[in-house]
Amino acid sequence: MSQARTFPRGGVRPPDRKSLSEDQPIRKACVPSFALLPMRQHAGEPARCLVSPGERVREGMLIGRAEGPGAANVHASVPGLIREVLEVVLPSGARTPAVRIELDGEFECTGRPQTARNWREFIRHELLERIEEKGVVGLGGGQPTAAKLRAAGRPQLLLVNGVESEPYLTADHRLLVEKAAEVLTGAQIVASLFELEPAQVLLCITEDRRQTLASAHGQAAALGFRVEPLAARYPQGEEQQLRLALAGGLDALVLNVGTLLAIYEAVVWGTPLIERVVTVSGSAVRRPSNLKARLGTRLRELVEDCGGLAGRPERIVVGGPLRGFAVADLEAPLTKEMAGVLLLGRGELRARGSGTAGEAACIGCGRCIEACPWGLRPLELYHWIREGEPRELRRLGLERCTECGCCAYVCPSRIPLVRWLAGGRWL
Amino acid sequence: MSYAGIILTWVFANNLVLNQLLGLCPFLGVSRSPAAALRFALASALLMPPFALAAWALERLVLVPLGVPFLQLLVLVLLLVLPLLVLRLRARRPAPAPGIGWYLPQALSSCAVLGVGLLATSAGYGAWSSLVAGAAAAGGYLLAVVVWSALRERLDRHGVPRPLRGLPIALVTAGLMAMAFLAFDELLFKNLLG
Amino acid sequence: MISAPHLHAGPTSRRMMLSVVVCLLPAGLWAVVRYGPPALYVLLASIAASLLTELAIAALAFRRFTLGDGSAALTGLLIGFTLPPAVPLYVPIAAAVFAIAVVKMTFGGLGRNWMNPALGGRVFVMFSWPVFFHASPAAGRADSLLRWIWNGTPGAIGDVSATLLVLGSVYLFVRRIIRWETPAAFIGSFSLAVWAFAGLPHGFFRGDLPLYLLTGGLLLGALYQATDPVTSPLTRVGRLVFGAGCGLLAFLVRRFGPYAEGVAPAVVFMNMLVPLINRLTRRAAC
Amino acid sequence: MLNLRDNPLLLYALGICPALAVSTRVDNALVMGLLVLVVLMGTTLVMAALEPVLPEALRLPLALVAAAGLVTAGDLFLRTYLPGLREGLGIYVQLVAVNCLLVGRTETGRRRLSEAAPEAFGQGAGFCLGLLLVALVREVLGAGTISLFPVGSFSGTLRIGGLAEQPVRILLLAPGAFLVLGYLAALYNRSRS
Repeated sequence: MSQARTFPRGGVRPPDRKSLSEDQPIRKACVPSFALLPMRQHAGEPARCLVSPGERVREGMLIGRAEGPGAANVHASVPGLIREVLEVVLPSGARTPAVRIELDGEFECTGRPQTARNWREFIRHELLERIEEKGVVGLGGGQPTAAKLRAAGRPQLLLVNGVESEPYLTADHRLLVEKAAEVLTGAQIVASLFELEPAQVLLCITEDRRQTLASAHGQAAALGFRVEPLAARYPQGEEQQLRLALAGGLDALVLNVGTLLAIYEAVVWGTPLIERVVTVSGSAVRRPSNLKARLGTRLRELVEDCGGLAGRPERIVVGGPLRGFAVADLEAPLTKEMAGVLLLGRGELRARGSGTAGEAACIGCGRCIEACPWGLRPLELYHWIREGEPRELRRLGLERCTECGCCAYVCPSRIPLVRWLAGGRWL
Repeated sequence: MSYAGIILTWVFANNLVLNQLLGLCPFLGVSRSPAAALRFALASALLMPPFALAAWALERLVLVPLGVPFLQLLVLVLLLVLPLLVLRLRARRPAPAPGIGWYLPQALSSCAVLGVGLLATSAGYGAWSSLVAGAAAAGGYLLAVVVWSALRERLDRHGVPRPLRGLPIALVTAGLMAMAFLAFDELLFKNLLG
Repeated sequence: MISAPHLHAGPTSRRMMLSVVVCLLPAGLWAVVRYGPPALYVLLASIAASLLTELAIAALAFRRFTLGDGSAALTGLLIGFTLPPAVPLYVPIAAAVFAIAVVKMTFGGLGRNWMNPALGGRVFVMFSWPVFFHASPAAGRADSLLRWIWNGTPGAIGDVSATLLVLGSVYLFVRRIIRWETPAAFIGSFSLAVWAFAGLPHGFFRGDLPLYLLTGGLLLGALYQATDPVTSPLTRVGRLVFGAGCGLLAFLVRRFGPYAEGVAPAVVFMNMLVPLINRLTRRAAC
Repeated sequence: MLNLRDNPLLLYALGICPALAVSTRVDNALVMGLLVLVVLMGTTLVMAALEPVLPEALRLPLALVAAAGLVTAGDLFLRTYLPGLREGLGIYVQLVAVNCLLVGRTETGRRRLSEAAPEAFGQGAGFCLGLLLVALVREVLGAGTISLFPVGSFSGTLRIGGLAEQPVRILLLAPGAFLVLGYLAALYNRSRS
């Protein structure tokens, strides 16, 4: 097997702490009594709400039409009565209209025999149409998949991104263990969209998980796909870092494992994106597990599904520990781009015995420069932002920052560099 | 003193800015952009060696034989002023882009250039020594300006407490720079060169 | 608003400062044992003066309490280490006040100064009261290597035991609190210069290396003072150049200057060049 | 009229080239400050007198030559009456001729005599005051003495007990000049805002 490949510079090696939920098979979460579906579960503008309070909706029915760039359709994840349309604040801080559906009536999609369609019959246009209509978005970054595929031009490589380099998160890992066939079929669908040879499709997994993913590995080889082991470094799982590690100049399309599964279900079974696998983990939850839950389920219900809290969590994080958002309560609903719900205990905010402390002055140690995968100088950017000098920020290349968090992760003065650098864009 | 001794002394021990405290106005010109400050320093530096040689020539060949050493200042200032006069009279249209040429008149009037001439003559250097001393002084001046422009970028970036911004922090930084130069005095170079 | 990332690695800057202080304590204790109470008074005076000065300025000028970051205590300790034990108490106090007030707080406090405060204070007193810092004739040949290692020469307090200083620094290297590039280049270039030029009047390549290495505050300067992250370059190449410069200048001042110790002026001079080094090594990766 | 508000020395560091170096003794500073004041006033008078006949291009060159003449005169005066002190000032006396304050004034200062003279006096006096302040701080801390002019029985220098034996000698060197002026300028900024 070829030596593990990786991106050229920077990056950090956080403790992966995936052992908490790595071996837990994907479990179906119980259906919520109330589903709160935000109109904005993607990168772009909120979708236009098509329903009003009092209407009845069927499971999988379209309740929000995508409008404008970066928007995607939103479907009802449970059948029932629209109780109200209200404004909610998402964990990311964005305000968006949302629909509250009270569970009522029988399920039409789940538990009923579905007719599988042979995806090879569809022509390219129909495939894209079907993906877009079913509201499929990238489960990593929330970008509408149909738009991404249309804008991909003529890629020479398709990278199946199973790296998942953020600690705690094991959803993609479990998908590769249990649903490798469906994921790889999704990859075949996308490969057919761009007439790619099987050899041009790469399954990207980290080197240390090659044994546990032996079955997926075998199935990929059977289909003629290549398997590329990558170093377990953060942010290897990000699109650009994968291209830097593997593409070597070729034009590569990167798709997350969860997204490919959604594509498969949308194209073959016609089911809209109303469910996703989410990792509920951390020392403050009694039984960390990977739940296949309905979108709109409250985080509180997800945690109760995992045996409830085991002591007061120090911090609740939605998404990964390095890029996720801290939330004050568990009222937020599950949305398309949430990969994890982490209830972190006292000791978990530190990696390997480093102290937690308030923000101190920058001592110019240069660790953030070594950690930055883009070769930027976070401390110089930080100082110029504090002094308010946009001209210097352009000269130093602030626009190349992808807010991966490596600089803030290694900063001994615990300066929230990501917040400062993100703020710097508005100068 | 050997030429090497002169060079080391005039670049480090008697650094024009940080030891003799000459040419401070342009050096501390905090309002200037770094590029303008560097060009101005280069203009001054280019003038120093010829001016030092001219000062020596005037002293040895004109003033002393004529027995009017006290006219040295007037003659040197006239020497400074002539090119200034020519430039000003000939400059019909407004000054071109601020290249080195544009800075020449202002450089002429800075006490760094006149200072070098006076220092060279008062130190009793010969013709070649004056030229070398002028060049070394120019080198020391440029060294100080280049190091100072990098330091100032760091000060601007880090943000200095409110009342110290601008001139005060420039002076304090120059003070600490001068302190760093203190250890490299003439005694050290005399021992070094044996 | 608590922002990502929610996970951090490596020691905090406060813990780093305190670790350096702890690593210096053995050498400090041994110096007090070796030189008796005068050394203790000097150390206490410089630490107390540093803490009080920072407390006063932080409270009056910045309305903040900044003693928690441990940098004032470290500066006080380092100042004490560079001074001879029998020096009158106004010297450590003046050095500490200058170091904290002028070199550090004037520029805005921890992280904003461009010169190492302890060495700035040391150079300040060195040129204000040179009589205490002239090379004493007693610093003759190093007769037995063992004696140097354990009880040092009548130089500065910090020179008392090279072994304790080096042992202390091992922990700091392992925890990556200090980087190897600067000390390696510093000691390397210094030893090279000593070996080649130290015996100059009698001829090349006859330098007395052990004497120069174990006295004159070299180890203290190279391991604990030149490695101050605030005032050393950001990139590896920069730190190597910085260390080499420190080594050469330290040798120059030590061998040809009238002073017993050349490390402080050398490192202070190189601190002045650090922003220039950072600008020239902008391309370098780390 | 006589505005001491914006002190040229402390605010824009104008004209500190010759002054800072000699501000190690109070008497030096006094003499240098007065010399600059005299030269400034003299040059202003000359320039104002020749104002109507003077083409624009000749203003700066003529101002410099006039200043050089005045400085040479002042130099001869000092050599005869205060030879010891003059020796201490070294080449910095001649440098007053190209003093940045002077150059700055001829480029930007007001032209008519009624306005130029008071402005020149104001700036000269401000400069002199600033210089005296710097010299006082440097000499007291740096040498532990205050040296003035010997008058009758008064020997000319006041010794300050404690400091005189072990003064902070670095303040007499170049770093001291920068640091003292720097902190005075900071205090000045603070008092103005």
